[in-house]
Amino acid sequence: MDVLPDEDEAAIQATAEDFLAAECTPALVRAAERDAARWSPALFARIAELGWLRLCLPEEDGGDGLPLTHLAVLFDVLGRHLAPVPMHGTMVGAITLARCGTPAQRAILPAVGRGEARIALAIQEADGSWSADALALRGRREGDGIILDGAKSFVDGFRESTHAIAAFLLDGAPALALLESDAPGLSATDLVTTAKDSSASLVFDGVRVPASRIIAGAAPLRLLMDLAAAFLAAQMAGAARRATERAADYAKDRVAFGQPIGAFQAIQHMAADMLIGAEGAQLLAREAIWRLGEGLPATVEAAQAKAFANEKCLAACRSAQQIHGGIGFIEVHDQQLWYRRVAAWAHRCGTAREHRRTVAAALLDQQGPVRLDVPLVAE
Amino acid sequence: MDVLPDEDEAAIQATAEDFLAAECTPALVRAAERDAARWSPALFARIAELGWLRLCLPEEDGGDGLPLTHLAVLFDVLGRHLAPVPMHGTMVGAITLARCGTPAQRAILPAVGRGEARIALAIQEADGSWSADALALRGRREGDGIILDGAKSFVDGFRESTHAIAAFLLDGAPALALLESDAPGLSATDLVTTAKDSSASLVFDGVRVPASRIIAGAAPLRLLMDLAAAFLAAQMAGAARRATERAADYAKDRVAFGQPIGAFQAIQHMAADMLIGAEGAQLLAREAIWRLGEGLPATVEAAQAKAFANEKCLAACRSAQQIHGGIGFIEVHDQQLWYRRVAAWAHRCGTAREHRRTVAAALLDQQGPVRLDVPLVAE
Amino acid sequence: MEFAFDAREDSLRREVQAFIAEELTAAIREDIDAGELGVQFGPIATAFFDKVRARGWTGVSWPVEYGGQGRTAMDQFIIEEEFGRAGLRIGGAGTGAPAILASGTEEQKRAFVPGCIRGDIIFAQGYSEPGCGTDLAGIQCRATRVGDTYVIRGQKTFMTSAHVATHIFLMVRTDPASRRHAGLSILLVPIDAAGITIRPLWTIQNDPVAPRGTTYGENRTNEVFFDDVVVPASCLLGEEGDGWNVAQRGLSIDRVGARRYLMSVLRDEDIVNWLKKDEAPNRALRADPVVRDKVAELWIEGQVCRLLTMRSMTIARRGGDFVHEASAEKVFAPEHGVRATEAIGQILGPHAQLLSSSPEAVEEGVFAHNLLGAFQSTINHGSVQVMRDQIARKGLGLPRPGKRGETV
Amino acid sequence: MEFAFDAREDSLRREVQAFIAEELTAAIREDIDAGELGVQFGPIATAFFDKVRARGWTGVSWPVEYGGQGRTAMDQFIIEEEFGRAGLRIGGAGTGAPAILASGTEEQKRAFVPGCIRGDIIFAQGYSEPGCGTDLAGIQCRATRVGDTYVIRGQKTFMTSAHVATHIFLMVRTDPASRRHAGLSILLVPIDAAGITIRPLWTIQNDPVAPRGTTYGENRTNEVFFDDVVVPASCLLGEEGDGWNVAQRGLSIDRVGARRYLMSVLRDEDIVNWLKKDEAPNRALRADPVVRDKVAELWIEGQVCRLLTMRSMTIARRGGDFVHEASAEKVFAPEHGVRATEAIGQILGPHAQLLSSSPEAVEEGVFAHNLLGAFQSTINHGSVQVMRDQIARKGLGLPRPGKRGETV
Repeated sequence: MDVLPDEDEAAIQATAEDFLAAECTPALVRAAERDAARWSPALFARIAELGWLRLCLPEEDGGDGLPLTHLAVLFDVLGRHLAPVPMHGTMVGAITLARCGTPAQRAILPAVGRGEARIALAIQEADGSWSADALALRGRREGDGIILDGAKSFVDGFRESTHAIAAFLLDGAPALALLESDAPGLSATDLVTTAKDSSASLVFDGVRVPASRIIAGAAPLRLLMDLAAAFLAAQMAGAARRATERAADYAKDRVAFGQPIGAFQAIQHMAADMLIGAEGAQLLAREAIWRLGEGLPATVEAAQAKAFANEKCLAACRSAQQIHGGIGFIEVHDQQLWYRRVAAWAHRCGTAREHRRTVAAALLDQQGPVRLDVPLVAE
Repeated sequence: MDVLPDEDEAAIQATAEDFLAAECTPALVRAAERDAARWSPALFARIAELGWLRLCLPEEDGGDGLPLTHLAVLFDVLGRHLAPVPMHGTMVGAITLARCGTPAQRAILPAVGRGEARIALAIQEADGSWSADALALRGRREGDGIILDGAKSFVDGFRESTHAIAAFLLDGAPALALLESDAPGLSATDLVTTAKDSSASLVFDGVRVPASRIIAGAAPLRLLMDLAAAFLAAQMAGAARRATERAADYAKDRVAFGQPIGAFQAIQHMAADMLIGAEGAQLLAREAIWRLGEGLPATVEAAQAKAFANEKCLAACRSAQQIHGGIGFIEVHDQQLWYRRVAAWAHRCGTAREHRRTVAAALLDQQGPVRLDVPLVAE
Repeated sequence: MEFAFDAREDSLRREVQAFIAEELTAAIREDIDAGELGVQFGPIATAFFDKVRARGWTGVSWPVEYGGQGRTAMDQFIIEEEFGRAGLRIGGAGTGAPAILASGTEEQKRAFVPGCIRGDIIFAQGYSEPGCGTDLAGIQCRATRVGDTYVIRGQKTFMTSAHVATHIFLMVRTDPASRRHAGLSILLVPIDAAGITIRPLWTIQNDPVAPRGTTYGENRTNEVFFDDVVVPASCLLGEEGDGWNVAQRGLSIDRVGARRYLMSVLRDEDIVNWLKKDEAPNRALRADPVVRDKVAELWIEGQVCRLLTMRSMTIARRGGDFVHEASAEKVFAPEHGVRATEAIGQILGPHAQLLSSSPEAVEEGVFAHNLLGAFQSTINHGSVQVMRDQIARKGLGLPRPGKRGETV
Repeated sequence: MEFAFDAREDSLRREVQAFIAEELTAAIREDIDAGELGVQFGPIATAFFDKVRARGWTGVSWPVEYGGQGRTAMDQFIIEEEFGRAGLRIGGAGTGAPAILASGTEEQKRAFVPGCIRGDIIFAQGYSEPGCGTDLAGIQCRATRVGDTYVIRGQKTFMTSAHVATHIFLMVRTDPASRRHAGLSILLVPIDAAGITIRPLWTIQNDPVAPRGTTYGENRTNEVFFDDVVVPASCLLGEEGDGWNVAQRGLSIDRVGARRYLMSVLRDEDIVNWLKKDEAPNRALRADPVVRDKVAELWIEGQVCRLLTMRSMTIARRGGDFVHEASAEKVFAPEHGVRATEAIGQILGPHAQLLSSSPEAVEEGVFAHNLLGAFQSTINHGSVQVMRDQIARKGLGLPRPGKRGETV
């Protein structure tokens, strides 16, 4: 039992922190927001050069084969610096393919490792539910493949992606389809979110997917959703931690009533709670990611992490705004960048209510007593 | 619109405060706890002499006919001093009889006004639900009356009562029965609660109730439950407010780290939240009681008051314990008297969850838009 | 106790509601929305506001001799609430007029108050500076008496309506040797005085612009620079050096009243009314007991906000002084607004992030924009931290901190 | 990162579980429950604890040369957790031995540590005084050096195990001219020294007595009076005047570890396991989505408690120093315990008030007794207020308050 980064993980974390602190400045984040594409291809190219994308891909797919915990620390640092790159969907998709894909489907992975292939996740639909039970998009079999007619929504990073993985119903059961982003019949409408990153609604108008691009079964979708929730929770924890540190720094300088506001116990205690919230989310996310990396069931752990992060990381970022006072509301001040992004992330990949429903089912609908240190397995 | 006590109400409040501050000391409260009967007949006799019991009873029933808001302030003061007297059940029962009873049933009221008749409420059953839908006790018609066989639980103040009002099902619909506490076939088992006041489970073994003692229909039970929740919320608000004042007084004297602990911002802010919680509960309870006094629907308002009081008044009393540090845990120190009682009251007459269910139904299951200042009517 | 409006007040409310329903046409709305902050707009809206004034619904509680109606504070609350619910601001808060009525000379009252009521005079509030917000006693903007004039030099920030105002209610330091609250004064400064520069500060509600009714939805505020601005000494409000007290009389009105109340509770109503819509996702959420429980919890807190506001109105009506009551309202209501906003986000899920210009946005994005702005109401006009200090000290008599010793 | 115990640790846990299942008979339990605080009991329980010691499950992480096992802190955690779940306290926290190991002379280590492990020596903690609890630097209990002895005069309070202890781990002021943390010393005082008077302080858990496993369920603590108590100077632990630092080394173990963790989270498991019972009211509550949502929320917080504890264990295992991590655990876990207790109350309704001796009590009244006691864990061994101060200062580098100016 060791819940802190080991030497390798710590080294990756330190490198990533140094790199992003230098390269992924608030100015770069702002530039990405203003850009039509709403991301930074240049930063992503540098990240690809650094090898982050292949770090946890299998060696046989051109990766370094490192444990998934390396991505846990990377998403933390990416969250700290609000990196405007499509790491989340790309890594979630790639790891799902690496685990569940056929060799042909895995053929995309070397390109992922080089940053050439980027994946967006099309899971949710218009009602916003984060649940395999809410899938309405249906695939109709036609020849050696299926035809998708319908819609997806809240597809983050679609504009910068080369591929999308869409969840749909095939013969009444969940399945995933690996699509090219420019597949004929697929069209996108941009959404405008508090994060001002790219997010889209998709319309599928007779989109044809060959059978070789289909991954059938509930398990791959489950894995995809668990990875998505856990990685996003890790990213939120990093952002919340950084927002907390920035607020503390501000509170050391800003003077009111004759002393730095950070010397007031009310501010100190608020800051302490912010820190605990960010750290709690980080630990929960890391445990979920560790379990995913070990191939252990992690649906409950991912749900725990995202439910906690949604509420506590948003609260930490909001308190950081409060500590900043009026300037937190002003566009030219940087602090709001953290708040706006976490305000979006807290609503993606499942609400606290949805994730707690998953936890409750695992707790209450199975036989036998529970113990906090004995992992629950979702039905 | 005037949400503060008027001249008459304020006069009653001041008189009651003076009286109970002098007479209802922590020593008296402790003595009542140690007594087998767990109440103070002497204090109750004084209260009867002062006329509090007849204050809001109709003039034709030997009362003073004052608006019910006078009881709102009285329950506040009774809560402040944790008066170990059966005012709650007696007043709830008496006002229900005054509103819904036949002249024969109302014949008990002059004795109530004199303190000679005391009423306990037998509403809840073994499952602890606070809901007319949970009634399981059934009345069987026999001759000119009914026979009750079954059980009630959480009957507060039964030992010191002369009468009980029991809710039961008659031909599938709710009804109330006015019983003598020593009715043949009725037996009681004492419960031991954190409040260390009197509470009991009752067994009805062929208890015969004449038809003249039955009040049929859902509305009288509804009124009874609304009064019970609202009066108890008022009492909790008073207790929480007093616990807050006591904690503040302690914090002014107790020195740590070179200053009174009440000078620390952390304590000050905790105290501020305690005060707001107590005041919010007080306002909600008073609105509900005012509406009950005006004969307006008040089920939603009573539910609001009790739901809020359950959480916020308990939190205020618990924070008062925290401010008192170690001595809050010691029996001979008085502060714990407030905590133990409110810890019981927060679980009587409906949980926050149950009351919010009532509010939610009124909000969401009816046609038309809502406005905060337009009262909702429960179905 | 009397937890109801009287018949006259009910009738006033119905009258205002009927007026708004009949008179506030789409064209007028468009005209108002095209303006700024509900004060700058075209001829159609001007005609509408003339009608509002003709009904005596501006300056409601102000004295008749200065163009007001001499009616009750509750009448004013009712009128402001109904217009506020329609997305319009009608006189009262933030105008400077209450402070002028409290501390001004007869000449000042006549010069400003009727104009405030007519809408010819609009005050921007000149308190905050880059170095002081919550702690206004740190003000450095200087005014030097030179003969019959004051010469002003310094900088203000977060002056929200500066770009539409005619005057600034300006807090300055007139005694350079003074510290803290002493030596401050209030000047009523014409916005077009030479040497005043106004620069926009765009807020996070600017792109896209927040929809009407968003709590703290202002898309613009301003920095204002004073470069040896000369104003006549007659601009002084109250005594020189007594600016702190002069301002308090004007500020308190921003901590209570209809606008602050609505700011904190409108989302409670919005989410319920949205859930009641007869559409599939709304129906599904409406049936979820967890959503129902949370909405009821918010509703109950909203009722506490309403009752705390009514308590402040009661105290004002009785002519009493606030002890801690206005501060209690200014803690509970803004923090409730934040809690409601975040809880609603977890009900709406990904829709909660969609801003006003987005496809699929719920209710024009008002919940998402509220998420961006709600925290501001825990800061402005006295932070919840300072308010809690006041509650503890005034409401419970806790001592001011002295020199603290070691705490660990 | 490795979020799992290793095979050896898993096997140790299974071994302890099997031992408890086999050996801890009803008769032994009765004998233990008839004793006091898990340390005073009859011959049957003594034989049981002899077997526990024979397995090497006491003094697990302490050095072999002083009777310990020289094993890892994690082994100790596992053993303490399993015994703790069975309602038994096994060595470790609160014994004084860690501080003696850290600061004692060779002679003191040999004199006390093996006895602590065998259970022959039981320390009561002599910190709090009527005038100082959270702020221990205010200690006034005086020890005066007279030749080769100390003469102790003063009073201590909340000395929970004084009535079963053999010794007191006593913090005294040895330099009467000193203030605050300076001039304090630790003495290891035999409880039977002449001039010591122990008076019980009965707690709110005393009537009726809290069931086993109640968080902060002690029914008795003590006041202890020192009336010119003479002890040899060799009772001094560490340097004279360095008592603050000597004590810190011993206190920190009470802020983390299995006991503190279990204290905060057992109710999370209890409520789930109670809801899973196949009885009608349990079934109905278990099916209520609002109850389910709340229970899941508590469970997730419980997981955070567990992970914060595992983080502290990780730091300890790696031999690192705590920055703010132990304080973070000591804020989140106790406050979670309070939140859980109060949330469970609103699930159970009127059953939540029924104490251990009551008919119809749920789970022997453990939830109700927990309600009476849980707040204590936010106070003892460093209040959550002081812990938050430390998190802010050490974890985030925020400054100590100086002399504060006016705040309003």
